[in-house]
Amino acid sequence: MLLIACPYCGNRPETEFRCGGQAHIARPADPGALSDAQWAEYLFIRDNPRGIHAERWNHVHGCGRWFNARRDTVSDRFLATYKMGETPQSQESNSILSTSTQAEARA
Amino acid sequence: MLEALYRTARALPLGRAPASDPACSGVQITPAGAEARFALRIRDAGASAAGLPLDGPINSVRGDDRRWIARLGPDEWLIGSDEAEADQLPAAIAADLGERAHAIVDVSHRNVGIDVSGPLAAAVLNAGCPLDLGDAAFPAGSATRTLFGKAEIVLIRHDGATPRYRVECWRSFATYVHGLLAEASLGVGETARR
Amino acid sequence: MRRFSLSSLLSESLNGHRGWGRQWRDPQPKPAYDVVIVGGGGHGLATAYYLATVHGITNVAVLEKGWIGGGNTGRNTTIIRSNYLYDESAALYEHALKLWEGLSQELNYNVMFSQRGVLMLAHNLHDVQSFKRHVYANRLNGIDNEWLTKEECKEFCPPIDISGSLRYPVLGGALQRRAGTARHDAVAWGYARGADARGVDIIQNCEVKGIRRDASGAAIGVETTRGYIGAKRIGVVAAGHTSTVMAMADVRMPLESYPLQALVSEPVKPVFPCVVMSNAVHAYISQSDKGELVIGAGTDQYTSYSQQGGLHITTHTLDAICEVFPQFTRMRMLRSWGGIVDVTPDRSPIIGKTPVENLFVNCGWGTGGFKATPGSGHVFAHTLAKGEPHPINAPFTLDRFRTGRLIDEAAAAAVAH
Amino acid sequence: MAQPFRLSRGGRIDRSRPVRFTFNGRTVEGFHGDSVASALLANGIHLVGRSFKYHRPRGILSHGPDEPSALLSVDRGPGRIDPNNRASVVEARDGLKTLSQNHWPSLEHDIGAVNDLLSPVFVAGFYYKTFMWPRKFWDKVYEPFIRAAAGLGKAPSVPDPDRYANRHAHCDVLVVGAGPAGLSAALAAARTGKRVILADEGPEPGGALLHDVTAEIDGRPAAEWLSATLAELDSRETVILLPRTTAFGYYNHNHVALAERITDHLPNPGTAPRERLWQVRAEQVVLAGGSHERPLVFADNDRPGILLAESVRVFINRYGVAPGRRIVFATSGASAYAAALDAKAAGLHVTLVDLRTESECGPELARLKATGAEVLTGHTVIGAKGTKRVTGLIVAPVDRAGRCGARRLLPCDCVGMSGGWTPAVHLFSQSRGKLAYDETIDAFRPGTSVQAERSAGASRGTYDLAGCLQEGFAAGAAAARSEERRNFTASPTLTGFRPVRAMPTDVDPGKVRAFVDFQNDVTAKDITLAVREGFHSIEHVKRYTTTGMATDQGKTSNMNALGIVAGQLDKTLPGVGTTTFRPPYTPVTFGALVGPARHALFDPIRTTPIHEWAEEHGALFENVALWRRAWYFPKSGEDLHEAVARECEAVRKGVGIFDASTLGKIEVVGPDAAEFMNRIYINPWLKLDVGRCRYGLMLKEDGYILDDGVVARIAPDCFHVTTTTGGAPRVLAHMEDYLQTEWPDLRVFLTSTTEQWAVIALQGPKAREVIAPLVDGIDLSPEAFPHMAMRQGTICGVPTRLFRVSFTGELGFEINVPSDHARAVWEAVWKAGQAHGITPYGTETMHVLRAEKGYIIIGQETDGTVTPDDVGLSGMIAKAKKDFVGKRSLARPDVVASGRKQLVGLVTDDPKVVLDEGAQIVDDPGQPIPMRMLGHVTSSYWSPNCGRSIAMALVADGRARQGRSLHVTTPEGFARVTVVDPVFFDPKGERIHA
Repeated sequence: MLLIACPYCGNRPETEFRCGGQAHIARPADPGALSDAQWAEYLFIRDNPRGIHAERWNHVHGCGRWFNARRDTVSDRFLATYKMGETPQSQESNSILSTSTQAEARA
Repeated sequence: MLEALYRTARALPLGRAPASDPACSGVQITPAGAEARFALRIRDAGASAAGLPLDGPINSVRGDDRRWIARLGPDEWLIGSDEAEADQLPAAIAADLGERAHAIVDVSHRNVGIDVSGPLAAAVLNAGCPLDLGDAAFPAGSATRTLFGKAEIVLIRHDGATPRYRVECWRSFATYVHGLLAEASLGVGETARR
Repeated sequence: MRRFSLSSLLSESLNGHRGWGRQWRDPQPKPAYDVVIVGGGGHGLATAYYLATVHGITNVAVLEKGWIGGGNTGRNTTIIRSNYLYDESAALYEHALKLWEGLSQELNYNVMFSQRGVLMLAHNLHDVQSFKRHVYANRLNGIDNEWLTKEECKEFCPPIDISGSLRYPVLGGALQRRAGTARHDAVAWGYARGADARGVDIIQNCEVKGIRRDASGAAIGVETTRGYIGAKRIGVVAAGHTSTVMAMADVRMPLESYPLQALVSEPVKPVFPCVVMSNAVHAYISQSDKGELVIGAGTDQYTSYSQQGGLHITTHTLDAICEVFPQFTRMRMLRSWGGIVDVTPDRSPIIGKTPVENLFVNCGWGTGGFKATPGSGHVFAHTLAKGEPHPINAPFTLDRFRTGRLIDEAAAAAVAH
Repeated sequence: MAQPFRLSRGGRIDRSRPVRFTFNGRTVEGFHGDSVASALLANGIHLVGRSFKYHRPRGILSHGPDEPSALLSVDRGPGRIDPNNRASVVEARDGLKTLSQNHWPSLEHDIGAVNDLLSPVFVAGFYYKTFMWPRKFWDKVYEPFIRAAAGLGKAPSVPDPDRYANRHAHCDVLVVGAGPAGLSAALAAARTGKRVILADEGPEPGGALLHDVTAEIDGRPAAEWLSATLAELDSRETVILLPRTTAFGYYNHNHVALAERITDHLPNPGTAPRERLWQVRAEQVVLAGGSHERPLVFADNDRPGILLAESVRVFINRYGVAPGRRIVFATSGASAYAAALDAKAAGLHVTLVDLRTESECGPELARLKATGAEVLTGHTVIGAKGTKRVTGLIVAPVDRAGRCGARRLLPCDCVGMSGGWTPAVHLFSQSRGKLAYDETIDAFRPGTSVQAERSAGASRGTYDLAGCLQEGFAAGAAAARSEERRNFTASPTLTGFRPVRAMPTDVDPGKVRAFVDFQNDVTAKDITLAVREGFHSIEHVKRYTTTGMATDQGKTSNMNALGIVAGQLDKTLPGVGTTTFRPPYTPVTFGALVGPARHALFDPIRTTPIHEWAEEHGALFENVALWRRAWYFPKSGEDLHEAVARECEAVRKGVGIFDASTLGKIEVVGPDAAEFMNRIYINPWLKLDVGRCRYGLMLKEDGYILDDGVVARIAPDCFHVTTTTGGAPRVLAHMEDYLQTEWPDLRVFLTSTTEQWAVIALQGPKAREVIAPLVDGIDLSPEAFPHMAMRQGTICGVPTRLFRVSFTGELGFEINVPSDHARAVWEAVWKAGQAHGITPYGTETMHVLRAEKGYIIIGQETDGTVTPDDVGLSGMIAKAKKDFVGKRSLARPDVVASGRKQLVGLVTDDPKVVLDEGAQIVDDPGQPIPMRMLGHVTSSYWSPNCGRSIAMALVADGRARQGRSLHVTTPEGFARVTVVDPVFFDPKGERIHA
């Protein structure tokens, strides 16, 4: 069971959380303008990296907040957790943040 | 008047059972009586509303047994009060919050309270609750949503000489939560060291 | 290849078994092959075997970064069945099941395919409806699957508690009698031995680090820890590592890799005659030839390449097992382990072409790939040999995620694979 | 004489407290403090089991959890029988019944031993090579035979009367192992006042100090240090000392699982749980789990009476038991000399055979020789004599090249062997730390830690007492961030050994059976064969030979197996690789892992405020998600169909009452609530008037239906949303996700009110008449309160949100009242309805009534692959909305293509035939298999109101097939049906507006 640092509540056990998959995939502002391939990319294509991964977590049985995390998928070690709209405080943060959710774009 | 009348007739799912210590383990497990509760949601809360502090840290509770407010998240509070206060409280809060967007939802009948107290209360809770309930991590005045076995609860630790906790769960989970508390208290003090 | 038989075994027993040679060679990689298969699990080895036996293509290398069969092939709970709902899935898994039925003889390697029956328990009215839907669909597809009352379930599998005292009482079940289990390692070894005997090079400890492409973008070979190896066609069969390998050719996949856990009990005398799956309580159980109860747990909720999951997954699985089989609480967990399963959005596999010329992929088997091993290898060999999919794997394209022609068994039936 | 092999003095047993238990029916006497193994040995019983494959007689090899052979079935009373208990860790107590396993007809005379004669055939992997012909024989003959032969004990067959407990715990420092290293680590950490948990698998803390009776620490006997240390730990409230507790799993982020065995050693456990699972989240972990001794690999090294050398010492010193009177120690290292010295001191006849030459030995040689014991250095062991008990050891001098000299038979009744030591790195490896091979100790030791963890003492390859104490203290101090440093002095420990794989022998190694894995009957030649057949990775060797796969998980065998493979391949040990250790360290009961989660505590049983009323009125219930819902209310003698027919008619002719409390409810509040609803649902919401309701449908982003439900607008900024019973949690999660992550600018708050409001559905032409006298503040007239409206007022004095909605097609109300008042209101309505023949109905009738009207149920007509158009609801899509969740997916090519399955009604040619739900639909039942299936029946009932069966189905291009005939599978064959519109009753929908 992972130990996850909720940005609002601090370290909490994994069972209080739901993982929401890859982070920073913004819902397109105008889905109707996308080709089928572009829409499929948004819906289904995932990085699935072996290494540093940005992902969404929801502290569903805690404060209820969604937040983002960066985790190494080989060691399962968390490098950072950060609120929606924030940038991670981590050395490894780099190109992966090229896209963001609308929440972050406005933040 | 009618309001007051119907309130007295509330049929609580765990009944109005007296405090019990089914396992003689020194842990009292007591279903709470009829109380009022409100879910308050607001983003830019300010310091207080209707005398209830809104500026406490997340996962803390303020107030006393009669009237308490637990901050469960950045924009979420759970408020408990006597039934007598219930009719005025939402309006008083709303009045203080004014134009700021918020929600106050009556959840008095959604929530069921169970009080758990005694020297081994934390050990009983830790049968299903994965949190660190030690004095440093979860002192009196703490409150949080968490899990108890397969049920979601809100766990509040009150002041007191002996550890005293309030477990709040949704109505239909009360039997399960109460059952698991009772089961956990059975032999909670037994160890392999004898 | 020295043929295995009772007489060869007896004659070797008089000789201290000195006459047995290697079951497969340990060749140096050649500079180039007609087909390079990336991934030496059951699916990859089966692909190589059928390339050689069905299509006569023997200039083939199987590249395995560790030891063959060391991934999900050697980490699964060995359930084999074909009672899938949709025509596409049913055809694929039934194709595999038919191959399983003759596999020991075909490979001259006893893979211990045991048609003990797979019984799926229904615990609520929704399950009943869903299972009947499967039973009827299977009947029209020529696949055996029958509805059992709860009493018939008990008769078929006596350990089941059919009393009403369970949290979710058993209402009945769907039984596929031809389904069962096999010895997972033997499948990899049998295919390896068969492929090797026909000239396929099985190269272990050889990790692919890159996919080389020509000016047109077509794949022409792989960079490995043992040097560059040219290939006319490349088939990626890398299970949980598929996303990583495909990224070497700049192909992004609709895949996520999750830890999947399983466990076994201490061995006991025969007590469990079949496989039981219970979707409502999320568990499946059988007993191995060695006597261990083999129990499948679920995936963790996050992607990971660690082959290690959380304890709560194990405990939840055993909660479920002991709810249906309360007599097993005094049994002991002997060993638990994790695999890495690659899951597609519709939880059906992807078998076929990719946007890169000469690069083919077979992935996305999720938690249910073992049962498909022979069929998967067979149709993927066809795809690699012809450059076009076999009719059975034609629906399992990568493109279905664009068009919306998903094959979502799990959504349709809430059935774990 | 009882206990003939009990030494006259010594041991930590309590000689004043005798215990009696049985072994295969024979009464065995021992003392409090004995293990079953030590008590058996005290009574001279060595033969305790038969091996897995060859049914060879087996005895007790070890004193600890690494025991591979002495596995017993233990009976602790009715329902408390379980197999495969290691005799070495089961504590002897009154009333135990122990039984040996895997033999027939008896332990002494086992027919299965014929396998031993066939052992030349039954080599590693033989079954892969045969049993293939004839093909049918596998299932019928070979496999049942193999299975019957396999397995060890018998599985329990009745439910377990014991309870199991669970405890989540947190600490600053978790110390695993209470030997010298663990104790001193705990001491160092405890002195900081931090929270310490110290767990040890044995019944008594102390580890090796419990049997190292001559050791001294800081100039005093080690026993004094031990009791002083325990007293200090006990004096601290922040320390939890857990004996009989095995740390078995090291998971992510310092989550460590411990199994505490609370009652197995007690004759009268009372109400205490049998075991408790501790799930410890530790800031820091100190691993001090000790080490395991390696057996020597020589011919017939598995004979009863052949033990590990250190175990001989433990039995003598800790239990006061002589495993034999005439003991030969065979070793390649120094530690066995300590055992020999203690055996000698206990008055036993001792000979020691050492593979090492005199020059390789240390001071141990002179010490032992000084006692007068015979020591043969530079000798190998060729083999053992005896079958059910060792009678002698054949030894011979050997030179460094492996050439053996003249054999000599050393008569004996016990052998203590030692092939060196292996650190117990299991938990370190589970923590994902990489192991590092250390040639100086011929073993893998912990390399770099990857979690907040340290190893100390023998588990990291430090075998001398002072070193263990020192390392332990330093690790404990570092873990607790303490500045305290301590130096320990201790009596020297005899350490060091020459690595040996299989012992040199003068016979053909291909012919002898020298066991590596005792339990799985894997011999050195099996491993050699596997390597010859090309299995070179240690994982392949393990899987092909099954070495290390038995219940001891290779604790005694792994290093020997690895060494033999390395030798065969001429590689170093790390060149062959090592296996990754996985939980559990030792087997753990399912019960401990399950804890109290059984029956009503397996999953919560959610019930409504009306549940007891329904029970009192004879309802049968069905499980729907976690809820238990009233299914139907049979009157005496009625079956499901009769009851449902009666309920259905009652609703349409009079009035029915139904508990709809399980419907999910969400209060959507905020200035942007309507905009939010617009984005989440396919329907339009901006113009919905306050006090009006709308049926809403929501999709996942992939375009498939997620959930549905009626929504009422309570205020301009407030919606009362309802969801399906099972869908409530996922709908709330779905809404929160979009609200927080995609549209945080929307000022909207979501609160679950599912359980705040109980819902009493009153349906039927008389519904208004029934409630009219009870309702205050609401004009119930059809004009003032039309269908799909919501009003607030009171009923029986209780505030209500009264919905005029219908899922039956009749005039209907859904009375939302606060849950604690629901039963009172229900009973008032029930009473008021008596005059109108009010009838309670359950979910089955609800299903029939809505099907008569063609209303869909999410999860029945839809299954996660169904779009609004598929179920004929595309008309609900707000055309003006540019976007809503799932809209784009509805335009994908295969979603708009023809041939999709569409919702239709089906009527059977024979109106009495009720189709099976889930039945498949074809055009031509005569076509060959595989048939082309057009769709399936989603709902099917006998409709009393229609006087015939009705069904709903999803059929390819179904709407275009109206009026056409199709064929539907039945248990016997096919039934012919006609495709119709899926509204079977009151097609004009007049009744609902009554």
